[in-house]
Amino acid sequence: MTIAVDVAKRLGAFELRAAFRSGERLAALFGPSGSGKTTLVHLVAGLARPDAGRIAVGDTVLFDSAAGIDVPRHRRRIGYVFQDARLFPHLSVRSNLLYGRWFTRATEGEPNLDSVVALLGITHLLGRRPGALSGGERQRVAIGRALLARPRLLLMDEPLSALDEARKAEIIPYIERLRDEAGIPILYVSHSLGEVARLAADMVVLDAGRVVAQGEPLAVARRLDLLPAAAEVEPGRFLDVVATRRDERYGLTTLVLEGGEIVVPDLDLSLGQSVRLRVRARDVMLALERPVGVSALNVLAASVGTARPDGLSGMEVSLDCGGQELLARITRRSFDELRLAPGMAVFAVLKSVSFDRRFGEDADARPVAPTGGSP
Amino acid sequence: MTIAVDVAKRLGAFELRAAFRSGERLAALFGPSGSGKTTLVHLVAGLARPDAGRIAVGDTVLFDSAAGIDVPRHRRRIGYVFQDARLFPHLSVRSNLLYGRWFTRATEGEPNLDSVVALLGITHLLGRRPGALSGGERQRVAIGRALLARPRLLLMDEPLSALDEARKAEIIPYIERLRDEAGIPILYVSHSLGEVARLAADMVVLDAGRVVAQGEPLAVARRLDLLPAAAEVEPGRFLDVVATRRDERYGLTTLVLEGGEIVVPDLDLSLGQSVRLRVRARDVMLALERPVGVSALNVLAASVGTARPDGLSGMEVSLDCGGQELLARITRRSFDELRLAPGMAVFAVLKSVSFDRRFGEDADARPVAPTGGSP
Amino acid sequence: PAAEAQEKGPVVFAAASLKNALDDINAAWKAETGKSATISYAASSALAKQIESGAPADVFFSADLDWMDALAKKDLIKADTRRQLLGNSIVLVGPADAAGSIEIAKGFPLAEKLGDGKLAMASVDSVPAGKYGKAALQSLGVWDAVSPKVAQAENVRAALLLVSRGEAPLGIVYKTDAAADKNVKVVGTFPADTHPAIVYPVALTASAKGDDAAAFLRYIEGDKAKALFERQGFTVLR
Amino acid sequence: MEWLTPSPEEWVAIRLSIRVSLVAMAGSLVPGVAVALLLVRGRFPGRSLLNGLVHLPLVLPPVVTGYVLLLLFGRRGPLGAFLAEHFGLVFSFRWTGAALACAVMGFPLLVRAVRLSIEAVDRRLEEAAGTLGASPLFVFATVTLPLILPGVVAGMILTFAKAMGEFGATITFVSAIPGETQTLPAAIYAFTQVPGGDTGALRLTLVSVAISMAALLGSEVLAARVGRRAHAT
Amino acid sequence: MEWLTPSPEEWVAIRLSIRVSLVAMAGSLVPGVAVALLLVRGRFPGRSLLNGLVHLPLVLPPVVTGYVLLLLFGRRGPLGAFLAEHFGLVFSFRWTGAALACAVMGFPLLVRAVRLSIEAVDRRLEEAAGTLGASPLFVFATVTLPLILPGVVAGMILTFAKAMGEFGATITFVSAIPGETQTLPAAIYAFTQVPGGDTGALRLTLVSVAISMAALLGSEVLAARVGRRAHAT
Ligand SMILES: Nc1ncnc2c1ncn2[C@@H]1O[C@H](COP(=O)(O)OP(=O)(O)OP(=O)(O)O)[C@@H](O)[C@H]1O
Ligand SMILES: Nc1ncnc2c1ncn2[C@@H]1O[C@H](COP(=O)(O)OP(=O)(O)OP(=O)(O)O)[C@@H](O)[C@H]1O
Ligand SMILES: [Mg+2]
Ligand SMILES: [Mg+2]
Repeated sequence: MTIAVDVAKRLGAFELRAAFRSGERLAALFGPSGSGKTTLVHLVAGLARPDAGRIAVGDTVLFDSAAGIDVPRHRRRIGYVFQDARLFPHLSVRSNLLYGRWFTRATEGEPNLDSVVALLGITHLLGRRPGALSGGERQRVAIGRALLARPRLLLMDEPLSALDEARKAEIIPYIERLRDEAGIPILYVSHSLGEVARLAADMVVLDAGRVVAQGEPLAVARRLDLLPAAAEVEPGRFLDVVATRRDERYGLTTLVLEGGEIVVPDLDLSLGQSVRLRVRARDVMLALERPVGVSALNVLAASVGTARPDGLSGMEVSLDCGGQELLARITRRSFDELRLAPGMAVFAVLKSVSFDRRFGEDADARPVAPTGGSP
Repeated sequence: MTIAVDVAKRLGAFELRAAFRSGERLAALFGPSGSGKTTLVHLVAGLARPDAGRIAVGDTVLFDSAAGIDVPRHRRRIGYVFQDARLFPHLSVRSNLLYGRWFTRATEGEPNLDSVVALLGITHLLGRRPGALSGGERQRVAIGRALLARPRLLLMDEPLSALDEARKAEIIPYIERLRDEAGIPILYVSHSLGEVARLAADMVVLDAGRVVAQGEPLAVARRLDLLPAAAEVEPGRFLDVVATRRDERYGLTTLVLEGGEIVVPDLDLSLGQSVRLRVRARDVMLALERPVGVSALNVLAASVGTARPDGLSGMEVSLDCGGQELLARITRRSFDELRLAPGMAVFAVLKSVSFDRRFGEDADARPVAPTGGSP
Repeated sequence: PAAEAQEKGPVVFAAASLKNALDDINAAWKAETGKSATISYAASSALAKQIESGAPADVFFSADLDWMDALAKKDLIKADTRRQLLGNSIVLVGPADAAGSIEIAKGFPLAEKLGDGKLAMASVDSVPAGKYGKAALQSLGVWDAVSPKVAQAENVRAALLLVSRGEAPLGIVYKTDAAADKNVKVVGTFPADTHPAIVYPVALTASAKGDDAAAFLRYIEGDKAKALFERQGFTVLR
Repeated sequence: MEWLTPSPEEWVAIRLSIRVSLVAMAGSLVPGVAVALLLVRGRFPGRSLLNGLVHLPLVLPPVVTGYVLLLLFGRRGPLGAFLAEHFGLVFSFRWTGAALACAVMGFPLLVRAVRLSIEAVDRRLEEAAGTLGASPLFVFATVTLPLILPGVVAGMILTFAKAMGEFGATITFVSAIPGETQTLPAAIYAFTQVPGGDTGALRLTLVSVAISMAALLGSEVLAARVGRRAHAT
Repeated sequence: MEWLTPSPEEWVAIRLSIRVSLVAMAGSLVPGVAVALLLVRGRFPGRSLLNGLVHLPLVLPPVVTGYVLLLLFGRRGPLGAFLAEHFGLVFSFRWTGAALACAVMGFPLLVRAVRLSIEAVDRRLEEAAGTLGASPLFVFATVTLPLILPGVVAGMILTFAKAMGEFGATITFVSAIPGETQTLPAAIYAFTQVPGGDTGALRLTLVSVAISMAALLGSEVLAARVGRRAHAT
């Protein structure tokens, strides 16, 4: 389903003027604090009215100032997990969770109370009032409440930031399942690039009320070195490779690119499928000769390109690896000792790689965390 | 200053029964959602009354049920950054920030409005009401408000979880400065082990209302593999090393241990100082011969110890490195190809190391993020 | 301010129904003497209770014998100054378009005339006009038949209003009230012997000071005042 | 203590007063909440006028209010005639009229109490309910109403108490017919108007106070329970 | 339209009524807020009793309230004698007495309004102020009070309006002495008691309504401003 947004909204001195369109099942809204994420999501949910513009989800136009359309919020069927949980204080947790049920056909299956409650780990809280919950518990109930309303679009405003890592790690796969299986498109607000990279196929970056970039999360993050938040992403480069061989015995798949091979843990890739890898500069070691008798299976032939100092003691060396760029971060001393110079042939030894989400578009392939397979 | 807590408190079905004592300038309260962190902090701040127990900060007893002491909250001088910001809706941001000033001697220097406001990036918000702020903006004002009350103990309940990474990255050093320079002890609630490891010298882990562990954060995290949150910490081991030489030219310091040397970016360590390093298993490569002509400067002689399968395609190999244990994660295929066997002599090539906080105890040495120097 | 009130002349506590007449008389007195009385109009009951608890009243002009008697019993009035000054009569009123009149006599068919309507009266146990009306109906032998149909108003003006607005077909009010309302018509007058004499007693209170109070009392007993009372429909008894 | 026992006629007045007060309270509930809602949330031209109108019975001497009621709802009054003709609803000289008078007199108190509660409602909760698919009416019934219940209870008890004491407007509008419109305060008033009526007045006053205090206590318990439910523990 | 112009004596009553209402409103403000606070936050044995006492003037017919005031605060009453002797504070048959009567009659309305507001205050904000070093009194002044201002304003306007209309208790307590205790409603009442008084009553009623409506409108504007400040935009 496509979300198409093109809105203008003024709030005091702040002006939101954002247009984007995303066909992905999960699109992320990303941007620094105060950039307008919540404001935008409010407009989509119908909690505020754009000064002008158009909002459509799939074929349904929710708002169109030109056409005079403004679907009331309760008819938009948009589940909203608020940044502040906003539970109903007078209802029990169970009644909070089931609130949306009044308005949906009680069809069998998927998001049902038992499964949602079990996943969110709130079974023991069902009889309580929201006032007697901890911050994280409240947020989990809020997620459950939105899910159980069976919305046709889910808006999640920093839903996980109040949760501990273990809980996050449990819920993220569930959000992935929602996205992939339940077919509920999600607009996901987050300031964690890690979460976004893991979950989103498409990232819309807001800054001071404008859309400053959109696209595949890591690619955008790389492009926007300007974006302060990208600081969290370590420098690295992407390599396009093709899955070529499978080693059943060791559970490994060999990915081939010009210049060499990369071996990664088995990933259910169909052979011949092309995949994108992200290689962090700090995971690349350089050797003048092809190392032998080492545990690293991934050695690529490359030639040195430009190099620039990186910090007090480091160097960032660009490599040409069969036409694709790689980045290596080594110490200045190594750089000197190896007498690296542009054009020199070297071997890049990769300790670990991670998969770019792009290959997740193939229905079969499971997405993998950015710090995934270490060969 | 020492915080000593030994309290019992019942809330419905939940029972908190926690005792700990920390002399560190910043102690972290860590634990899953609903484990009782906020409850405990409430007791310290005087917002709730323990059923029994004793709470002391330094020489001041704040609560002692046996002695009948219960200092009223406004005399405790404890700054509290709430999980929900709790700004005064009827006051401007400026008045919110200055609220605590009514009650403190207006001494010159340190936390003053201008510096706090600049640091938190809220200068342009001073004239607004809290209702017109975004979630992250609100949280920043709340932090500023607590700081400006010049407390003798600062309680921070997940203060950064509503903030983007860039903003976090800006504020964390400031919290470090508060801890190190302003001398305000901090009790810091967080569910992010990253934050805790970076900031805290001492971590108290709560689970279901009990203290299940206390100590240096990463050590505790390693010990508590039982703790689900520790999942976020990748397997690794600690090495004790001594700073021996400094290479002024390349800005590198050489750390020595039995079995070899490790070179890290210059860190203002005094020579002779002993330091603890954390080496992640996935950052260790094994070689049968000492590699030459490679960019990695850190090669340690070691002997293979036990090995156990790790996942479908991996092996986790324990190494003895001059009496200290190292862990290497390699593929099963490499393990077979190198014909590794217990007792075999190998070389461990380290791509990157991180510093354990323990050396931060020396006044001079600056703490370094867990994913610090990459040689 | 209390002293100021004293300077302004005597303080008169008077039944509210005397307002029109006393206001006129006060104006006339002021024109002659340059002094004017301060007159507090309220229900006789309230005024009496206030005098009991030390109100700074010099003259009490009641619409009701009972309350004057109650004060007299407690020596709160100067007994020698007491006069039964005014008289009034009670009448049966109906709407202005009522046909003819009703002869009020023993056993007259009041209940039948009412049909399923009500008879508007002032409160029959507490308000003077109501008490007189009830006594009259009792002595005429129709009270038992009529009493279920009696609507008791707070005071006689309210009873008049009920007839005036057409809520009640008939009512018992003072002649003085009936005369001034164009929407009602007197359909019968109760003979004076059917009820205790309707009198308005007046007296100086025990705490009355100065000559002005006595002077004002004398003035309202005088001829000028008589004319003004009579203009409002009262009978001056002396 | 024999003087404390009400006479049979007084019992009639007591029962009538309770009935009138309950009906006044119940009858003004829905219009009261609706008007309060209009005043808080509505943005229409006559808002100030409506607000003023609601407060009128407070401002006017009760006798005047009773007079106005008589003009409007009397047998000949425009509203009274209309209601009698089309709905068979007659107020004049009926206990229903007493209830109407009491309701009107208590209305400003009810509306104010409910209004204050509505103003205190966190509208973000209503927004949340909206996103979950609840129509405005449903939101009102399931979120707003439960949250304002303490205010509604307070308003109701004010109306009830006021009705137990109201007298001026009632007696002017429907006079005091024993068993039909003579409420407790009218009976008390009658006692105060005769010398020596004090015991009677005191007796009935004590009864009235006892009833109202019981209602008050009940309402406090109710409000506390409602409040506890809403704010949890 | 000449009949619309009040006579000089009527002007006296109008001015007096405004003064009495303002004093009643201002004078009951502090006790009203204090009692409301006690009722909401206090946990003491006599709480229900205090609550009942506050509501009494609502429950009792005004005449009875006035009579009770007369007994207590009259020249010969225990409180009246005490206050006169030790503080030179005389109520009986003074305009101050009228103000007292109006204040007492309006008190339940004031307390209820303030109470509802206090109950709606988010106590977590008060906690936050406490951790910043504010003593309970300071917390009240800087956090609670600003947050309950709309309720306080509502309570004040109710008291004022009630005072403008109050008549039964006042006239029973302090009579209706022109220039001293004859307030507007008492003057209106007097007009209703004589033939031909209707125009006078109507005239004064219109004046009374005009004043109250102006006050009401003013209070709404004030409350809106206060509210805007509190909830921001
Ligand atoms: N009033 C209450 N009555 C009953 N149980 C309560 C009450 N308040 C809190 N609890 C329970 O106490 C436990 C601890 O709550 P607390 O707020 O301290 O958790 P927390 O560690 O801060 O969690 P989070 O990280 O989610 O904020 C939770 O399980 C919560 O459900
Ligand atoms: N009512 C208002 N009046 C004026 N400015 C406002 C108002 N509401 C929000 N703003 C401003 O609009 C901007 C966008 O706010 P918004 O809540 O959308 O930010 P956000 O991207 O969600 O931030 P966060 O990550 O901190 O939640 C902020 O700078 C905020 O200060
Ligand atoms: Mg936001
Ligand atoms: Mg918490």
